[in-house]
Amino acid sequence: MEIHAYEKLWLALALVLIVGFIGTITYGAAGAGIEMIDDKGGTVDPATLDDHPKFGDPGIEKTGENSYDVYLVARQFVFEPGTSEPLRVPEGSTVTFHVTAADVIHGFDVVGTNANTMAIPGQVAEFTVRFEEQGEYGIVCNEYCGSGHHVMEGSIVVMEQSEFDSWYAEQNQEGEN
Amino acid sequence: MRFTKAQALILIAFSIPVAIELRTVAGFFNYDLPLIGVVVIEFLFLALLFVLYGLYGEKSTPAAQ
Amino acid sequence: MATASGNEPLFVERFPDEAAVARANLLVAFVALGIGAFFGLVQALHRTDILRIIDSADYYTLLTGHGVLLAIVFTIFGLAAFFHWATARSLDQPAVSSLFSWAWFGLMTTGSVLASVAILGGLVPSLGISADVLFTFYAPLQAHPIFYIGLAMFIVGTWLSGADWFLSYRAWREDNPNERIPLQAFMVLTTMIMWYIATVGVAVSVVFFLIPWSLGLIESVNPLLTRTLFWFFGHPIVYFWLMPAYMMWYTVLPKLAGGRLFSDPLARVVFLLFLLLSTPVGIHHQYLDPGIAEGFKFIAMTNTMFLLLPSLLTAFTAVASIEHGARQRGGEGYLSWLGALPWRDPAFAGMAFAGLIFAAGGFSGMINAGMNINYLIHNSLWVPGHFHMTVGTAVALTFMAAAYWLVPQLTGTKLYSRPIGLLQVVLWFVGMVFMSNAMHRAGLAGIPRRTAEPQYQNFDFVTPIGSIFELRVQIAFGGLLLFLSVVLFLFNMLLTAFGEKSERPVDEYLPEPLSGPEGSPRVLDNLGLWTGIAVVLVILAYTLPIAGIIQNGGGLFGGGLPVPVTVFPDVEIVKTVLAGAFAALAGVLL
Amino acid sequence: MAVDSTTEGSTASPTSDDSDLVGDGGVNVVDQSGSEPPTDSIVGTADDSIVREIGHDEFDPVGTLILVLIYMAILLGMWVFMYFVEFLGRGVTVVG
Repeated sequence: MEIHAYEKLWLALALVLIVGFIGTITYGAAGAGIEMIDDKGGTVDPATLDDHPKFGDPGIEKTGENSYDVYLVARQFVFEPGTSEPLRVPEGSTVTFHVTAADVIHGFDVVGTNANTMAIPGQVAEFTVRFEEQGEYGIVCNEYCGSGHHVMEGSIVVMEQSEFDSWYAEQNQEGEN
Repeated sequence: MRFTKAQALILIAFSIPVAIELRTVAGFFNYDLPLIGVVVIEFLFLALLFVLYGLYGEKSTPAAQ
Repeated sequence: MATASGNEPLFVERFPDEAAVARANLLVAFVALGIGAFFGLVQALHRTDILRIIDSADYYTLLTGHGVLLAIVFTIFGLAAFFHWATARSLDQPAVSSLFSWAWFGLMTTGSVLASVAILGGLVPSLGISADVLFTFYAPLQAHPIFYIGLAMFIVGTWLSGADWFLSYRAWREDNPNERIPLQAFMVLTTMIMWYIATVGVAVSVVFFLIPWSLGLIESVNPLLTRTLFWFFGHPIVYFWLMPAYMMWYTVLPKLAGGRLFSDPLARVVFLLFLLLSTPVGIHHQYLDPGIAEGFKFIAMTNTMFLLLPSLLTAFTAVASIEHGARQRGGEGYLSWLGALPWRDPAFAGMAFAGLIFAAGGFSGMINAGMNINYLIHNSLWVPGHFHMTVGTAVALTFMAAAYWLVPQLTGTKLYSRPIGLLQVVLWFVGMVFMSNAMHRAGLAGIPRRTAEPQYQNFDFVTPIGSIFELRVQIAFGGLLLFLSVVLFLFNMLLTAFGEKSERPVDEYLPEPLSGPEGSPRVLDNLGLWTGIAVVLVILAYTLPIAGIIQNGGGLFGGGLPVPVTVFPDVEIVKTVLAGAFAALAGVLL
Repeated sequence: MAVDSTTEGSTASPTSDDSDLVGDGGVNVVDQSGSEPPTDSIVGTADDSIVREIGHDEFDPVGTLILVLIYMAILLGMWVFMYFVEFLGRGVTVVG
């Protein structure tokens, strides 16, 4: 089968391009350390989410010096936490999110960042991000979830450490009472 | 080469994506091109096209059709 | 294949029955195009907050209608018309039974009507029928059973249409035992094999899970499983849309440019690559899904990246064929030959525009295909920006452009207006440049897709160049131009259909390729072999992920998921419809 | 009825039966005026303006090569920009 020399050149370049793309992605995963959402979050029974030790009372909890766990439930048409009150995290912290959905498939996107995942009933999306600087981010549901999809939003407030600490202590006190 | 109405139309069409992304290109050179600047440049291009069409348009070479 | 131009009778005279079936398919396609495009205009104005004439809750009804009518009905009926024409033309023989052709057409149409009724029922709340589940119909969002049943009938119809073309091929093969498969027939057959493999996913999902679940026979489904089965089918369907456009680019576009196809063997290789690689890539739509290990995502990515190869090869072959035409028409120089192309022919100009936009859409597709960079754009407006360039232009505009050349062959009437046709394709190009470019930018700013009101209370989107307001205006303006373009197209087609009869309204002749199939290995035509390899690749790519989803995700039916509160008062109607559907199906099959 | 009938596509007989065309790159221009139009519509009549036949061996798609190389350069540049600036440049990213 005879192929024109120019087309052979193009074929070779196309292959180089493809390998280059795969190489870049591999660099992102291995070199820049970007991890994918995967199956490490495990599964959860969406019908009994309210009785779940973590998702039953979703929110942030401290797990180490600068590290926190966030349990977050997406349901029509709110993020808990996030919608009725913002999700508060301290600056310079490493936060591991555990996101699931209670009813239908939702999306969880921190606007303008790479923190973006699907929230699927029965599955837990687990991923870790670092919040370096103070500021506010919006959260949107980016997967159509029903007639009120467009009002499903929330926010994340990245606070100064001491401010966060006093808020966190107050929360825990309330929880104990 | 003769310049047909169709070619003029195609050139106008091709100028649109260039115009839309002109500010991005300017951005690469750290120049903040205002929207009105894009409009003016596109307008100048269209004017140039009309002049060229007047000079070399298909009316002047009817046999070429 | 025609041997010389001018003396052959028109297609409609040689194959009147096939022309009638193709016309009927195009009619359904164009009706869907008109309705779908109108919904698109309403959406473009609504979500950009330029003009809101509907309730935001109804936005999703129109969005579902837009997606289903354009991405399924318009594209696939268009495909059926083109493939029916191409099979008869390239094998030079009529279909085995025109009754059978009408049967699959009838089944597909009935299915489409049922699904459309379920969708549009959402606009009339008193009916109690709705299907606001979007084109992707992910459970646990639930549609009325009529939606799923219509969909199932439609897909069975497409299977039968493929059977029709395979029967034609078998009849041809009996008379031509040693011939190479004619190129267009080869394209039809490989595309349909790909479709048979791909639709297994959606068939299993709809028949075993969604229909029983929507009828209340089973309590719940495993959302990740039905979602994965959807994408098993949901990615190859984009190639199902694209392949008829590719067929036109390979076999008709060179002729429209005044040239000949550069290479027949490479065209075959390209279609085989699509057959092999289209299906084992669906997981790239699920890069951000929990419950699927990163390794499977990486495999899907490498497959997807290699799927760029046939498209990049097509870019070369198509442009080279056009260049050949331009040079035969007197074009000179390195690039100035571009001016020698027949730009005034709307069929040529439309396909050329479609190809150019596809090149741009190809780039955003490369970003979509990248595994971790997917975080950047996943479910943002970037994605509709991308597929309005691919299915919305590479496919839709090619179909419209091809119609200017093909419809006169099917009707025997003259194209009503060539200049209006040219204006139409230019309007589509300009409208799409405005809309799609702005959508990509808006997506990078974080604006989500499929949202009635992407204006939020707690935060604002920011874009580095220009403003969000400008982007919104560009989207709305582009959508308006696109709608006008569709109106012009349908107007032109309508007047063409009722236009003046002519013995030779277009030049039908398709020249031989520059490099014919003789030089290529015969193994390319061994469809059984390629089907086998394709099936193996699909099994390799999907067995482990699906097993994992079933094992870890609570079994086949997702145990314990809440039953959505959708109660149908009209179960009797449903049963009647179901029985009717089965009767129709049985009638067709027996 | 048809707006665009015969006024535009006026050339001589269909040229694809190439008896009067020579494949040597010579310019055998078909007389453009005063003959019957081959078709009623302009669509698909690019063949009528063919001035020379170019065979398989005489055709080098050099223009195509240039165009696709330009495309390749754009792809590469855009990819690098999108990946390393737009994507990796974002502050909050998934690291675990």
